[in-house]
Amino acid sequence: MQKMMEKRALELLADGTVSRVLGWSAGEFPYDMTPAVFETAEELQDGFVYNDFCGANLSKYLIKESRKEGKILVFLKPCDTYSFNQLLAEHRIIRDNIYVIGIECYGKADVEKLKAMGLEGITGIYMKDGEYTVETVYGSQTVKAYEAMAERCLACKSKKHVVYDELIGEDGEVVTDCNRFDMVEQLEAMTPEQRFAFWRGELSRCIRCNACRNVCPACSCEQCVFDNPNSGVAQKAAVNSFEENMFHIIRAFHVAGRCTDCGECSRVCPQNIPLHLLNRKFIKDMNAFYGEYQAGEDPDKKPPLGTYTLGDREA
Amino acid sequence: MQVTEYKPKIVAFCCNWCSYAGADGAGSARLSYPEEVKIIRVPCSCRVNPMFILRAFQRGADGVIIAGCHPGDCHYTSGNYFTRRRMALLFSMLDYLGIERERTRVEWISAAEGAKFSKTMTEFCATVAALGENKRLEDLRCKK
Amino acid sequence: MKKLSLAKLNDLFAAIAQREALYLPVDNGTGKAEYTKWQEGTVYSTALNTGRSAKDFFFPQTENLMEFKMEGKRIDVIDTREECEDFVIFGVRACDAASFDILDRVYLTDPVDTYYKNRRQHGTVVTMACGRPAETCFCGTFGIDAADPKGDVTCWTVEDGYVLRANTEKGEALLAAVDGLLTDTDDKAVQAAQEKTRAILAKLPLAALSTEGVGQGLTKELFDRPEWASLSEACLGCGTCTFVCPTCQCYDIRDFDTGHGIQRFRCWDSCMYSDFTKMAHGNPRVSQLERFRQRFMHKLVYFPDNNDGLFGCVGCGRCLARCPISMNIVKVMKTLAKGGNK
Amino acid sequence: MQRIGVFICHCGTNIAGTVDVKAVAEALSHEAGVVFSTDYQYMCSESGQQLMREAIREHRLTGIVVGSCSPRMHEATFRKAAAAEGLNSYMVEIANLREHVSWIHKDMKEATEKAIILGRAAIAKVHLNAPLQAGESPVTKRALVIGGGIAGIQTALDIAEAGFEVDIVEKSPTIGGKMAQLDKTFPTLDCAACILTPKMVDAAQHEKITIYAYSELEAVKGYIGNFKAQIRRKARFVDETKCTGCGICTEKCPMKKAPNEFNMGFDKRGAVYIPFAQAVPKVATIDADYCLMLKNGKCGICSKVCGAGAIDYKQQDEIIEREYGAIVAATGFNPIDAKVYGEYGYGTCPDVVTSLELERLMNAAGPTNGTLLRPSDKEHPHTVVFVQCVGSRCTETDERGKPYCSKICCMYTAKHAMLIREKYPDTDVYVFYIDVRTPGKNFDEFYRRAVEQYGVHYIKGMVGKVTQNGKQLRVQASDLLAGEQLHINADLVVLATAIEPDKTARSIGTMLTASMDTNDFFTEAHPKLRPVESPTAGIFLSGVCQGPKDIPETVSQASACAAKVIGVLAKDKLTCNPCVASSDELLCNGCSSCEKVCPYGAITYTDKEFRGPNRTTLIRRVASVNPAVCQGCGACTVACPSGAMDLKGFTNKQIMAEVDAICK
Repeated sequence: MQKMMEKRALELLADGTVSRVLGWSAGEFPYDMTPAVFETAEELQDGFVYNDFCGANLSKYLIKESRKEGKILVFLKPCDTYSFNQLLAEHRIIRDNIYVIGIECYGKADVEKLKAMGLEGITGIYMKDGEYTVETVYGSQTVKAYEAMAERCLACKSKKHVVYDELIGEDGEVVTDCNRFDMVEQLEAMTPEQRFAFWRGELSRCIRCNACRNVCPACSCEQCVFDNPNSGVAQKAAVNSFEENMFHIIRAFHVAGRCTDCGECSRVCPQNIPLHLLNRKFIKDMNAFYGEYQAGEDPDKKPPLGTYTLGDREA
Repeated sequence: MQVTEYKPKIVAFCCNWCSYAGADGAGSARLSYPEEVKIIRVPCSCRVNPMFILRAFQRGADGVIIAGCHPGDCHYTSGNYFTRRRMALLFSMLDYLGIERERTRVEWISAAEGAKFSKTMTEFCATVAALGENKRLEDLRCKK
Repeated sequence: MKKLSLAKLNDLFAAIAQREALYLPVDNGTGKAEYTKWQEGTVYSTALNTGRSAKDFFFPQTENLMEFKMEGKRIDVIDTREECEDFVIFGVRACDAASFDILDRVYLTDPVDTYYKNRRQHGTVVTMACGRPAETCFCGTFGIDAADPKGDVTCWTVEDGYVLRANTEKGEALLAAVDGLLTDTDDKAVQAAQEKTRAILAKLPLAALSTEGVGQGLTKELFDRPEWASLSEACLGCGTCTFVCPTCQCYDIRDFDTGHGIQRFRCWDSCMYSDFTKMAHGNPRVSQLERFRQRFMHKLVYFPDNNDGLFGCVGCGRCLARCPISMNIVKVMKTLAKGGNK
Repeated sequence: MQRIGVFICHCGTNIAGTVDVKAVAEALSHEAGVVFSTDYQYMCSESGQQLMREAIREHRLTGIVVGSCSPRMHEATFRKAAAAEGLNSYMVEIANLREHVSWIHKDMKEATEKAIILGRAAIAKVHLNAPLQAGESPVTKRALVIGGGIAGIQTALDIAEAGFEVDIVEKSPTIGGKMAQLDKTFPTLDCAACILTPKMVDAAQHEKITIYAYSELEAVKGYIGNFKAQIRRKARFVDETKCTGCGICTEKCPMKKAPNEFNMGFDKRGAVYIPFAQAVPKVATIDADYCLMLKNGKCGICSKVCGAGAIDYKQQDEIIEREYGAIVAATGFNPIDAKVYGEYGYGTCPDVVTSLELERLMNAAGPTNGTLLRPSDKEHPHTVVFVQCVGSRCTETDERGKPYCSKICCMYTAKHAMLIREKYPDTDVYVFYIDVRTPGKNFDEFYRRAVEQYGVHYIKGMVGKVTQNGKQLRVQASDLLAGEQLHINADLVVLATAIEPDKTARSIGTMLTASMDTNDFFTEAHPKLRPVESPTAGIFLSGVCQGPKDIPETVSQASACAAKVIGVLAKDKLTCNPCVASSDELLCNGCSSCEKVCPYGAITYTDKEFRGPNRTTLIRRVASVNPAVCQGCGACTVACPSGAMDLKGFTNKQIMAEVDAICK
């Protein structure tokens, strides 16, 4: 896969179709790739990497990148294409300046899962036949790929690219039997006291680092209300439980109907708070109340909070 | 020993055209409701931002009610329809977080429904009073 | 040196907790350890390191500084400071223990931060030598020995128990108070454990990372390096690295109107934030490149410049593990060093 | 910091009876920013207002809080008083101490406490109030009427009579609309043409009215008072200014195969044609789909016979641009296509016709010269069956029909039945109905005449099927009252098809940013109180485009609509409500969330240059609100995630300050 992507990127750079390539660059370890822009063939050959740990959704970078001179090539996984479409619908990116290569995806790995298995001191990870051989300073171990798969990928909603200029690999289908609302349902089935205790336990860990917000493709405001001293609700730290709730409720509300459920918020949370469960609650409710809606699927479809029907359920 | 009866704090956001007028109607008809209810006038129920609701709870409110024109009667044609969707989602989310759902409510009260205004507020006050003080969305800094 | 048998660890905790609050790493249910107040039944986690650093004990994320009350035209200033109660933090790793030196340089030099000092005076640090360092560890780069951590008391896990050594008066006092549980021992077992750890440390991928190319007096050479652009281009501008960092010490001061007074509090700030040190005229660092550069220049150049060569990083590796886009100080150091040789 | 004056009104004993007004004034005098606080017997009285004005002068007040009756009562009074003293009206806030306190609470202590809290909330708001200026925009004193049916004609005439210029845009070659096709009108049975055509002529001859027939609206920009419309004048291939309407070309045209739409396709017309004798403007039009000259360049007869030299085969569509102060939608209706109801045999059995077709079959100017002959064999029908509610009042599951009542069918069917029975007493007439709805002046009397005087057989029941049975039609139906199945052999079956808005309405609605319901009827600004206005300011509704109507109703609505238009055009300048939304361009990210919820189309987006870091320039898409169009509901402020959109007079901070003060 990496070879094919690199080859296409080199070709498109060479024939002038694009002047820059947005992908991932190699890290210190086998799993810590950083999103990067490559401008020359040398840079690409030197640093371009694509593997199962390239989970970052690159679409949000296009807000900035598509406003620069020249066309940029971007590699998007199926779930990233939904974010891309949503950004497009919100006029945040300039389509003409972007060349999208859709790349097939069968789920990304989460190094945290490997570490939770006690794999410390990782020096190498090799993928073969659905298994990872993880080499560490303490010895090596083989792990089934699905055991290391990121939570969000286990509940993948779609393997279909909703937008692309060309594809590398196969285009998949929308996953109709995905189980992404299971945990929401479990929470709904609890008593309010249990739910309160659950969320207190989770949200009290928040350190308000804003990683969830800053990585979120829907959170693309010029300035967030929580950073704006004039908004009247600015807060720099979650001083107490109220502010933790306030930040996460309002953030989820602000992205309701715009969140594509890409799962980046939970991926990046340094405190492992399952933030996606807030967004999924809104998604599940909107589906149930107002009919199925998948943000980013069809940029022309009216979002649930941008329309109404006379017979909507009462609040 | 004097027992002080617990009195909840209720914020009522009322749209200017229907519910605020309904509250005026309740007044004109001398239809009482608990003094715990304090009304904030907004042009339309759709002006009510979820942030205002959370803010009220932070500052010590025990219940928040939004009152607007009946669906179809909005002065701005569509405002209350948006209110209905937004609040349905917000209230469901609060419930999901384990915050008592009964503390929040949306009611449609027309300018002619002074009696309904009074009845709704009385009933809402009783519901909130039964729940007791808002603990789950409180901000201790704002308590005296 | 004192020895504690394996079975008596819990007794030690109980004994300490009887005197003062005891905090130690405990699995928080997400696969991560966090400092938690000990109570009967609490299980000590031997995880390599806590998710959040130990600096929280001395420099908490938010802290009230004072309050104001207004009555008519009169304003009263209320000092909310209280003498801190004694407490013990157990299981601090070498890196975090070293971070306290860095924080002390900032907060205990004139003008002394009394809020910090108050906590520091009342806290006793019991460190735990590392046995299973991870690939993200690079404390050795900054001259920190994971096998021989500092702190008021140092603790080693050996085959049949724990060996403790008091390093300070506070440490002596702590061990004296629990002396009944301890027996005297020599340092043989400790040396064995240390050798083992050091052998692993040498094999770690970052073992060879050096501070060459960064440090005192290099502002001019490093400030305008073109690599900052590519290093910072993916940075989200979040505060993750800052907030998990044991040495980041910046804060913002804000007022909160409670409705019946004003609370003036401070809270952690991050130089990665776009409103960091925003002033009346605006923001001194307007692009993420500048903000990113500030963070690393501060740790690798400015701080050593002002503190006799002491780096503002202890190599705990938290930012390596937590950065949403996997950009970190190691990549910065290596890139700067590589470019410098060209 | 504001300098706030607080005025607590006793309202006689209305407030003072339950609220300790002196205590309230005293308590509020200690609030930050309050420099003057007093109570007074009647604040709304002349002397009360004088008191306020003096205090403004003496204490240099910048903000006013009046504790009095509802702002719905005297807010305007106090605002005026403040303005008279040079203080901006919007620096006045009312604490409602009467309707919301004294009239509903009995306990003096509790009522006083509540009054103080409401006073504090008002003070907290005033602290954040900013002077607001009502904007003004000029008015172009000309109206555009879209649609030249009876609704459009009536509206145009009334506006023109008031002295304002009006343009009518009509997509077909002549004005007149559906009414021109009708035979007689209920309940008076006067001939439609006799009452309509004089109005058409009036419109044509009125010096203030310009008729753009055979023209369509192309684009509309702007807002109330200041619309710019582009009108496409479709090529007639006949010079309107030269054509005298003599009709010689229509007679000589050799191509006589075009279906005559005016006669519902029952006969043919030439490729060059005048729709009907009284057409306005009475000029010929060449149908490019049929004209041999235009199709293959062979013929040119009309050009040769035209004495005026009006024929111009090279004519092109022309786009003209005009400015208007108000726009009226009068786009009218069409019957639905009855073919979707295959069970009634329409489209397969020639003798199944719609009611509008029957109008032509009975019209003296129609294809049969007014003699009722059935289409198949031109024989007199002896049994006629009318089927009501074809496509009207359907359940949600019926995708072929409409959920609403078309309103006019009951009456015109009674009219048809009556006319047939009068002219041809030997004809049996059956009407199958679900309900007969006759709420109108002289309507029920009219219907009863049909039954009682003319012996029309009204049968409550549904027609199940109509099939061809030799020369006759076999009608299967049920009689619900008798509880039996009926089989009737009919010679003619007439379907009262539902009416629907004209197909062009939706696109015109989009152009006008006027909202429409799911059936494509235009939505009125308020269903009861503003029935002839669209929620979009400056757009008005006339006739069936707003909902089904008969002629009397259409005409009265058309005149009401004209009155509203005149109300706009009579002003030199429009004052806008200053409490409108506005977008902070530095915060706006141009995501379009606000635009989606704006009922008025008041929000537009522009690409603007902003200063980026380090002397760079960034171009960003940002929202801007047209204050002349925005009505100030605030829906956008909540849709906006970045908080860029705020509502003047009800800002986020003001409302939160009130919340804080109340919850304190």
